[in-house]
Amino acid sequence: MQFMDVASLIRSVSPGALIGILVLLPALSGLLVFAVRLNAARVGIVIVTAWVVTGASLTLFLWGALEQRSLLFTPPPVGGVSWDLLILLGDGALLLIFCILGAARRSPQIFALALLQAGGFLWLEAGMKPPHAHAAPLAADWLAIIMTLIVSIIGMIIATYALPYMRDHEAHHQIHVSRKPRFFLFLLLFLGAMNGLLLADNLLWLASFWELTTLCSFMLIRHDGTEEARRNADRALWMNLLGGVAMIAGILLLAARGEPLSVRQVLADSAGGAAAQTALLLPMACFCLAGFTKSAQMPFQSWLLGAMVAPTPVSALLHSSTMVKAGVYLIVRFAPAFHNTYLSDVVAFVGGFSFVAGALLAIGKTNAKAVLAYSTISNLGLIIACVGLNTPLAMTGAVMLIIFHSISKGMLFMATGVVEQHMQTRDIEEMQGLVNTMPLTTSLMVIGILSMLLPPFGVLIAKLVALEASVELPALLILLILGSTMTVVFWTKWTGRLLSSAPSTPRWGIERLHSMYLIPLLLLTSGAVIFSLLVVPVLTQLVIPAVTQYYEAIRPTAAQIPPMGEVLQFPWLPFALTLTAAVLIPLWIMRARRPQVRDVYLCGEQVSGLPTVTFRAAGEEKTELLISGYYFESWVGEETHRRWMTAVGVALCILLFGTASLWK
Amino acid sequence: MALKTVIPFGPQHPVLPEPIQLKLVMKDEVVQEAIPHIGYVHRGIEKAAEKMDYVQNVFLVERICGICSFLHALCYCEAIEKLLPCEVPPRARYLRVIWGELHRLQSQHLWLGLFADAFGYESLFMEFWRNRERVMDLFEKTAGSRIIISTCCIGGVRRDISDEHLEEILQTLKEVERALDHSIPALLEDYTVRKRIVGKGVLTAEKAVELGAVGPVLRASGIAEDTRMTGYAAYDELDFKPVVETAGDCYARAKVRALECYQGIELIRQAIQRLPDGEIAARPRGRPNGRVVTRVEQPRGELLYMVAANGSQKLERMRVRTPTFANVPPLVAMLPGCEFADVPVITLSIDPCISCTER
Amino acid sequence: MFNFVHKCRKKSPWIVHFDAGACNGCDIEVLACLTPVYDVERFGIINVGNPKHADVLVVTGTCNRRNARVLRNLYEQMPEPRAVVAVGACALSGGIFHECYNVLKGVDGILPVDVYVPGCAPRPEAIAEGVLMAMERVEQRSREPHSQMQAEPAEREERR
Amino acid sequence: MRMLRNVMRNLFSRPSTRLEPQRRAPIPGVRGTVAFETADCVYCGACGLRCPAKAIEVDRPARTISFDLFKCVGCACCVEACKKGCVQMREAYAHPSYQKPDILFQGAPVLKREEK
Amino acid sequence: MSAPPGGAALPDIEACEEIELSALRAAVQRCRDQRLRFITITCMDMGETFALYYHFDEKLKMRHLLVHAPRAAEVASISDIYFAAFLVENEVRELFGVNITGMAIDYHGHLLLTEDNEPTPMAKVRMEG
Amino acid sequence: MEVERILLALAALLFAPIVGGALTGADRKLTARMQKRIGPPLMQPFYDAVKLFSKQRLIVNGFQSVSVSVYLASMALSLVLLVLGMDLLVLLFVLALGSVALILGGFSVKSPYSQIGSQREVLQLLAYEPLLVLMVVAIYLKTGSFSASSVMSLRQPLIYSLPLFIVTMILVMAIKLHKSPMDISGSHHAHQELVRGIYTEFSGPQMGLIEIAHWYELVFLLGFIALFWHTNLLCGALLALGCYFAVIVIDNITARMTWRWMLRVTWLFGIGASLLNLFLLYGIAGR
Ligand code: NFV
Ligand code: SF4
Ligand code: SF4
Ligand code: SF4
Repeated sequence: MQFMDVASLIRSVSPGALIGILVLLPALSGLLVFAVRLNAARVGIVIVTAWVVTGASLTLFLWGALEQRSLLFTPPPVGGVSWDLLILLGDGALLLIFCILGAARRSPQIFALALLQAGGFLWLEAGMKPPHAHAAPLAADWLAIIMTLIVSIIGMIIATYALPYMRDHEAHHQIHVSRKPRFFLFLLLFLGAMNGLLLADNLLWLASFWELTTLCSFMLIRHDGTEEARRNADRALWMNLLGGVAMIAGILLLAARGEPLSVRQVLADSAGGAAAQTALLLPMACFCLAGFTKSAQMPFQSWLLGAMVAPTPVSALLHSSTMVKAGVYLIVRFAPAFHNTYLSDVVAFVGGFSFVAGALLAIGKTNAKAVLAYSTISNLGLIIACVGLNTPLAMTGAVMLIIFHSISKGMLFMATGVVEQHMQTRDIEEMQGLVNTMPLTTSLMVIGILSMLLPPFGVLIAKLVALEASVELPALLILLILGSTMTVVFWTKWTGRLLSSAPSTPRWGIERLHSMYLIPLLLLTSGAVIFSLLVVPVLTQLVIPAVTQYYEAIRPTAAQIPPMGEVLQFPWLPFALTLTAAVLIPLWIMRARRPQVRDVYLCGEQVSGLPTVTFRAAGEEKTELLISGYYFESWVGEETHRRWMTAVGVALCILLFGTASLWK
Repeated sequence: MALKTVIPFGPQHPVLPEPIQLKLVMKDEVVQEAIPHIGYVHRGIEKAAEKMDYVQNVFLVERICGICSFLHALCYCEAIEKLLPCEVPPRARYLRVIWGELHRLQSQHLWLGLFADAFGYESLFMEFWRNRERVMDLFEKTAGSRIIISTCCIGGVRRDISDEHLEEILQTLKEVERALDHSIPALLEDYTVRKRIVGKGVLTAEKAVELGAVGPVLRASGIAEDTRMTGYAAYDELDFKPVVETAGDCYARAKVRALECYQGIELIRQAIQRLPDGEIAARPRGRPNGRVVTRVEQPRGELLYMVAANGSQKLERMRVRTPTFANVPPLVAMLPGCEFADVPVITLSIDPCISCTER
Repeated sequence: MFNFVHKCRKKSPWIVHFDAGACNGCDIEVLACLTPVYDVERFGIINVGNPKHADVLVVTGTCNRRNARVLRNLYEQMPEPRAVVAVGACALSGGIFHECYNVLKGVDGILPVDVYVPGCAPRPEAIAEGVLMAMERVEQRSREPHSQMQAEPAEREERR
Repeated sequence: MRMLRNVMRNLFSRPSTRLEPQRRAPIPGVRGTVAFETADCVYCGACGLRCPAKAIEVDRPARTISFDLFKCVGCACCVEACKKGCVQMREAYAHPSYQKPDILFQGAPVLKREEK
Repeated sequence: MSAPPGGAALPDIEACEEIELSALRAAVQRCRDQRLRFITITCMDMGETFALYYHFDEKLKMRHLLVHAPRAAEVASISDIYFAAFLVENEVRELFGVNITGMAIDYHGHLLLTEDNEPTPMAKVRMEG
Repeated sequence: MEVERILLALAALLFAPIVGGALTGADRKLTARMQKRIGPPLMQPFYDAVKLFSKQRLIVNGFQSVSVSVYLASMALSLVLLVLGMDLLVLLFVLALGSVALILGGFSVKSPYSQIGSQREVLQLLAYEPLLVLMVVAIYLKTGSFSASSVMSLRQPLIYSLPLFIVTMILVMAIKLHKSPMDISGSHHAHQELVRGIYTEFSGPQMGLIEIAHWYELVFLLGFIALFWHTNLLCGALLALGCYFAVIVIDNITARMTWRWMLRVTWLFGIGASLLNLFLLYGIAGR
C-alpha cells in the first residue's frame, strides 16, 4: 500500500521541475553562496543543496524506473523570454569571457581559439540560420538519468567534503582573505552545468553547457592563484577550447547539411542507411575530438595532469563524475551514429592507446594525485575503447565503467585529500606505513584502490566485459591486455606503500576525522562495495536497459546484447562472500588467539624496541631501514615517453579525420 | 622525497657463507653505494700468536681459515724458517706444493660452486661440490683430515705421502679433470650464466693495481702477477705460467679460477713426477730472531706474513695480510652502479673469505 | 594424530646456519652436508637461510661480541619449537682460540645449546647427525605435559 | 645447454650419496678422536704443554689427566708429544652429544719411595 | 728461495726505507706515481712509539716504508692516495690506538670491535677511550 | 546437476592439495636425482607442511594473515572454477587476485627482502598475465566462448591448433612456480639474494598455508595445460606432466636471471609466440 503511495507520488511529480532543480538549483545556490559570505550560511546552503539535488536526482531516477520512458521537456519561458534566447545569450557571454581571458592572460592560443569559436558561433547564428530543432531541447532517457544520478550524488558528496577541506586548505596555506565563496560558486555552477549537459538534447544547449564546464574548471584549477595554478589553468583552458572549437565545427557541419541540431534526431538520421551515416561521419569525428579533449585522451592528457594543482575536491570532481565524464558521455551518446565504421575503430584505438599510455606513465609517478590522474586517463581510455568497439556488449562495459570508476575515483581523491590535510604530502613514498597512523583512512583507501583492480569489484567486472567485447578487434585486445596488467602494477605498488609498516600487534585504533570528511568517504566506499556485491542487479536493471533503450533504439540491427552469460551467470555474490570470509576468518582467529609479534628479518642485525625499523651497519651505527618503491624513471618516466606518445596521439587524431572524410 | 632504499645485506644471509654486512644504498634496484661492515669473525689471532709459542702457532694460523689453511701454515713456516734459519728438505718442499695445490684445487671448486649458487644455479653448485669431495677424500687419505690438514710444520712436513697414495692422487686428478671438463663449460658457455656475469663488476687493470687487488681478481684484469712466481716451496723448479684474462669482469674472474683448477692439476702432476726421495722434515734449531716478510699465493691471491721475533719462544709480532683484505676495497669500488641481483655475484667474484680478512 | 605431527616435525628439520666467527672449516662442512655426497635433504634437512622458517639454528665459530648480538637476534626470530646445534670446537668452547681477546668461548654462553658436535672440523655426517639429534630432543621437550612451546622465550630461558 | 647433458646423465645414473657411516670403512691414518691409554702414563704433562688448544690438563700431584673433548682441535700434537705412546688417535670421529662429557683419567697415586 | 740466503739472522726486513713521519705522505705519493701496488700497513707497538710499515709491491718485489710515530702523534691517512688503505688504517687505529685521521671511510673505531670490547687490544700500553 | 557440480568442486578442493603435494615431492626427488643425490622422500612436502602448522605463530603484523588466507582462498577458488568449467577470464582475474593478495602481504611488512620480493612479484605479474590472457583469448577464438567448459565441446584437442601456447605456458609455469631462470621474487631454495623474497616474513602456519596454496596453484596450472588435450584424459595428463618435467629440467640447467630479462623474454618472446600462433590460426582459418 505504502509502496503504491510512494510510487504514485513519484509519478505525480513533474519531471520538468526535477530537471529544473538539477540544473538550476546548484547554480542558484552557487550564486547565493557567493553573495552571502557567512561561513555558517555557506555550510548550510551547500548541505541543503546537496540534499535537495540528491533527492531530486533520486526522484528523477525513480520516476524513470516507474515510467519506463524517456522524458522530453521544454522549459517554460521565464518572463516571456524563451530559454533558447537565454542560453544563446549565455553562450555569447561565455565566449566573450574567453576572449577577454585570452587577452588578459596574454595567451595567443586561448585568444585565438576563443575567437575562432566565437566566429563559428556567430556564423552559425547569424550566417546560417540553423534549422532549429523542433523537439524539446531537454531530454532524459535512462542513460542520461543514470548519469545525472551519479553526477548529482557524487558531485554533492564531494561538495560537502569540500567544506572542511577548504577550511583546512586555507588554514594551511595561510590564505587570510577567504576565497571560499568563489570556490563554491564555481563548484556548484559546475555541477549544474554538468547536469545540463547530460540532459540537453539541443546541440546548441549542449555546447553552451559544455563551455560552461570549461569555464568552471578553469576557474577552479586556478583557484589557488599560484603561478603554477595559473599556468596549468591556461593549459586546461586552451585544450578545452580546442574541444569547443571542434564541437562548434561539428555543429556547423551538421547545420550546413541541414540537419536539425538535436542529438536524437541526428542519431535517428544516422540510422537511415549507409549513405546517411557516411555523410554524418565528419561531424561525428569533430564531436569525438571534442570528447577526447574533455576526457583528456592521449594527445590532450596534459591538462588533466596540470589540473591536480587545484584543491583536491576539484580534482575529485573533475576526475570522477564531471568534466572528463562529459567527454566520454558525448562520445557514448553519438556512438551509434558511427557504428560499424572505421571511424569507430580509430576511436577504439585512441582509447586503447590512452589506456596503455596512462597506465604506463602512472607506474613512474610518486605523486598520488598524478597516479590518480593517469589512472583516470587510462580508465577513460578504456571506456572510449569500449565505445569505439561499438557493440552493445562493449557499451554495457563502458557504462558500467563510467559508474564504477566515478565512485571509486571520487573516493580515492577524497581519501588522498584527507591524507594531504593530515600529513601535508601527496607523495606516495611518504605515505609509507600510513596504516599505522591513519588506519581508518588507509583502510578505506585500500578498499578504494582494490575496488579499481580486483574481482569481485565492479571496475574489474566491467573490465572483464570490455575484454570479452574486444575480441572483435584483436589488435585492440592486446592493448587492453597490456594496459590492464600495468594497471595492476601501479595500484599494487601504491597499496604496498600504504600497508608497509613496522612490526606491530594488530590493533584497531582509529584516527579522528572530521565527520564531513568521514561521511563522504564512507558513503562512497560503501557505495563501491555494495554496488559490487550487487553487480548482477546493477547490470541487469540499470546498465543493460540503459544501453538497450538508447542504443538498440537507434541500431536495432546491431547484434542483440549477448546474454552476457559468462559474466552474469558467474556466482559473484557467493564468490564475494567467500573472499570476505577469507578476510574475516584470520582476523577473527587473531582476535581469539593473539600471535606474537617479531621484528622483521634484517639479516640478524635488527635493533628492537624502536619505532622505526633499524639495523646496525658500518661502524656499529644504528641505521634506519629505508625502502622506496620502484618507479623506473628511465623506463616509464614522462620525459622518455612524452614525445612519441603525443605524436601517436596526434597521428591517431589525424587518422580520425582521415577515416571520417575518406572511408566509411 | 629522494627515492632511496637503504638495506642491510648480511651478516646472516643465505648467499653469504660467512658474515659480512654490506649496507646497500639503492635506487630502484641499482646500487648507489655499498659500505662493508666487518668484524663478525674477528677473533684476535695476531695477538694470540704473540702469546703462544712459535711452534704451536702453526696450528693457530692454520685455523685462520679452513679453506686455505695449509697455505697459511706454509707461509708462516717459511717466515720462521727464514728467521731460524733452517733448510727444508727437497721432498718436503715438493710435498708442500702438492698439498698446497690440492688446497687451491678444492678452494677453487668451492668457489666455483658458491659462485654458481650466487646466481641461483643450484645444480651446477652441486656438480662442483660433488667433484670437490673427491679432493677432500684425498686429504682425508693422505693427511688424515678433511679440512684442517695440519701437515705443515716448521722445517718440513709432518707426514709423508706413500707411493700408493701418490698413485691415487694421480688417479683422482684424472677423474676430477674429466668432471671439470663437463662442468666448466656449463658455467662458462651457458647463455644464462654469461648473461649474468659477462660485463658485471668490471675492474680495469689500472684500477686493479690502484685499489690493491690481488690474486685472480688482479689477474683477471690483465696483470700477470702470481706470487708463486717468487718461487717459494718448490715452485721455482716447476713450470707454470700465471693464468691471465683481460676483461676484468666477473666472467674473467670465473675463467681465471676455472683455468687455475687445470693449472693446479698440472702442477701436482709435475710435482709428483719430480718428487725427490729423502727426509721430510729438518729439525729446527735455535730461536727465531729478526723481522721478515713472506708471501705466498693463496687461492684468493697474495698472502703476506710479517713476523718479528726477538729470539725468545714467543714472537714479538705476527702480522697477517690476507688476500680478501686486499680485495675488499676493489669490491667497494665495483659495487656502485650494479643491479641488486648482481650484488651477490660481484661480491662472490672476489671470493671473499672473511675469516681470513678479520683473523 | 599427535604422533603424526611429531613424526613430521622430526622429518623436516629446516636449518639456518650462522657463522659466528668460525674459520670457515666448519661452515664449509655444513655446506658440504647439502651436497650430493652427503645429501642431508634425504632426511628432510634444508638450509632455509632465514630464521623465521627455521627449526634448528646451526652455529659454528667462537662467537665474539658483535656476532653474539646477531646470534641472539636470529634466535629470537625463530618460532618455537626450535633448537640450537653448536658445531665445531670453536662453537663448543672457543677451541684453539679460547684465549683470544675477542672470543666468548662458545655458544653456550649466549644461547641454550641443545646438541654439541665436537671436532675441528667435524665431519659432515656428524653435523647431520647433530641436527637430527636436536630434533629428537625438541620432540621430547614438546611431549612434556607443559609444553614449553607456548611459553615466551624469556620465560623458557629462565626455566632452563 | 652443456648442463642438460650433465643433468640427464645424473638423472639416469646412481646417486653419489654415501650412505655413511654404515657403508664406509674407516680410512687408515685419519685423525678422529684422541684416546688415552693411561696404563703407562707417567703424568709428565708433555701432552698438555704441547696442546695448542689447552685441551689436556695434567695434574701431576693428583695424577689425573682431564681431557676436554670440546676443546680438542684434533691436531695430534699430544700424540707426538707423548713419549710413552699413551695418547693415540682413533679413526672414528666423535659423535655429537647433548651434554659435555667429562673425561678424566685417573692414574694410581704416586707411591712414596719407602712404600715401594 | 726456500733456503734463507746468508744464514745470519736478519735484523730487519729487506728493502726497507725509514722515513720521517712528516715525509710519509710525499713518499707514498711517490710510490703511487711509480704505480706501485699498495699491500698493507703493519703496525708494531714499540712502547714509546708505533712502528708503521707501509708495504708496497712492484712486480713481485717488495718495498717497505718504515715510519716511527710517537704515541700521540697524528698520522695522516693515505686513503686519498691509495683508497685501498682505508680498511687497514681503520684497523690499525682501532686495534693499536694510532691516531690516524682523515680516512676515506671512517668506522669511528668500530671496524672490528663493539662498544663493550676493551679498546685497543693490540697495544702494549692500554690507552683509555 | 547442481549436486554433481558441488561434489566435483569439493573433490577438487580435497584432492588437489594431495596431488599437488605429491607432485612437489616428485619435483624435489627429481631435482635431487638430476643433481646425483638421493633426495627427500616423496612425502616430504607433507611433512614440511604439517610441521609448519605445528609451529608457533609469529607475525610481523596482522595484515599478513589476511593476505595469506585470501591468497589460499583465491588459489583454491580458481581451481574450483576451472573444474566447474567457468569463464576463463574470470578465472585469470581470480588468480591475479591471489597474487595481488600475497604481494600486498609481502608489502605490508617493512622488511627489505619481503618488499623487494613483492616489487619483483609485481613485475612477474606484469610478465605472465598478458601471456595467460592471450592464451584465453586464443581459446576463445577457437571455441567462440570464454568458458572452460566450451573447450570440452571441441572435437580436436587445442594443442593441434595452439601448439606455441604450450611454450608460453612453460614460461608462465616457470615464473609462477618460481623456477630458474625465473625464480626472481623468491625461490624455493634459499640461496638467493632476496633470502626467500616475498615469503621471507611469513612463518609457521602462514607458511604452511602458502605451501598449500602453491599446491593448488600447481594443480591449477597443470589442469590448465591438460585442457589443451581434453579429448584424452591420459594425453592431457601426460602433456601436463611433460610440461612440468620440462620446467624442472629447465630449472636445473639455467641460472637465475634478472627481472629485466624476464620482462624482455616474456613480452617479446612470449607475446610474440602467442601472436604468431594466433596469426597462423587466423591465416589458416582465413584461407
Ligand atoms: N685464499 C685464501 Fe684465505 C687466506 N689467506 C683469504 O682471503 O681463505 Ni679463507
Ligand atoms: S672448530 Fe676448527 S674447523 Fe671449526 S671453525 Fe673452529 S677452527 Fe675452524
Ligand atoms: S699421556 Fe704421555 S705425555 Fe701425557 S702425561 Fe702421560 S706420559 Fe706424559
Ligand atoms: S689432538 Fe691437539 S688439540 Fe687435541 S688434545 Fe691433542 S694436542 Fe690437544
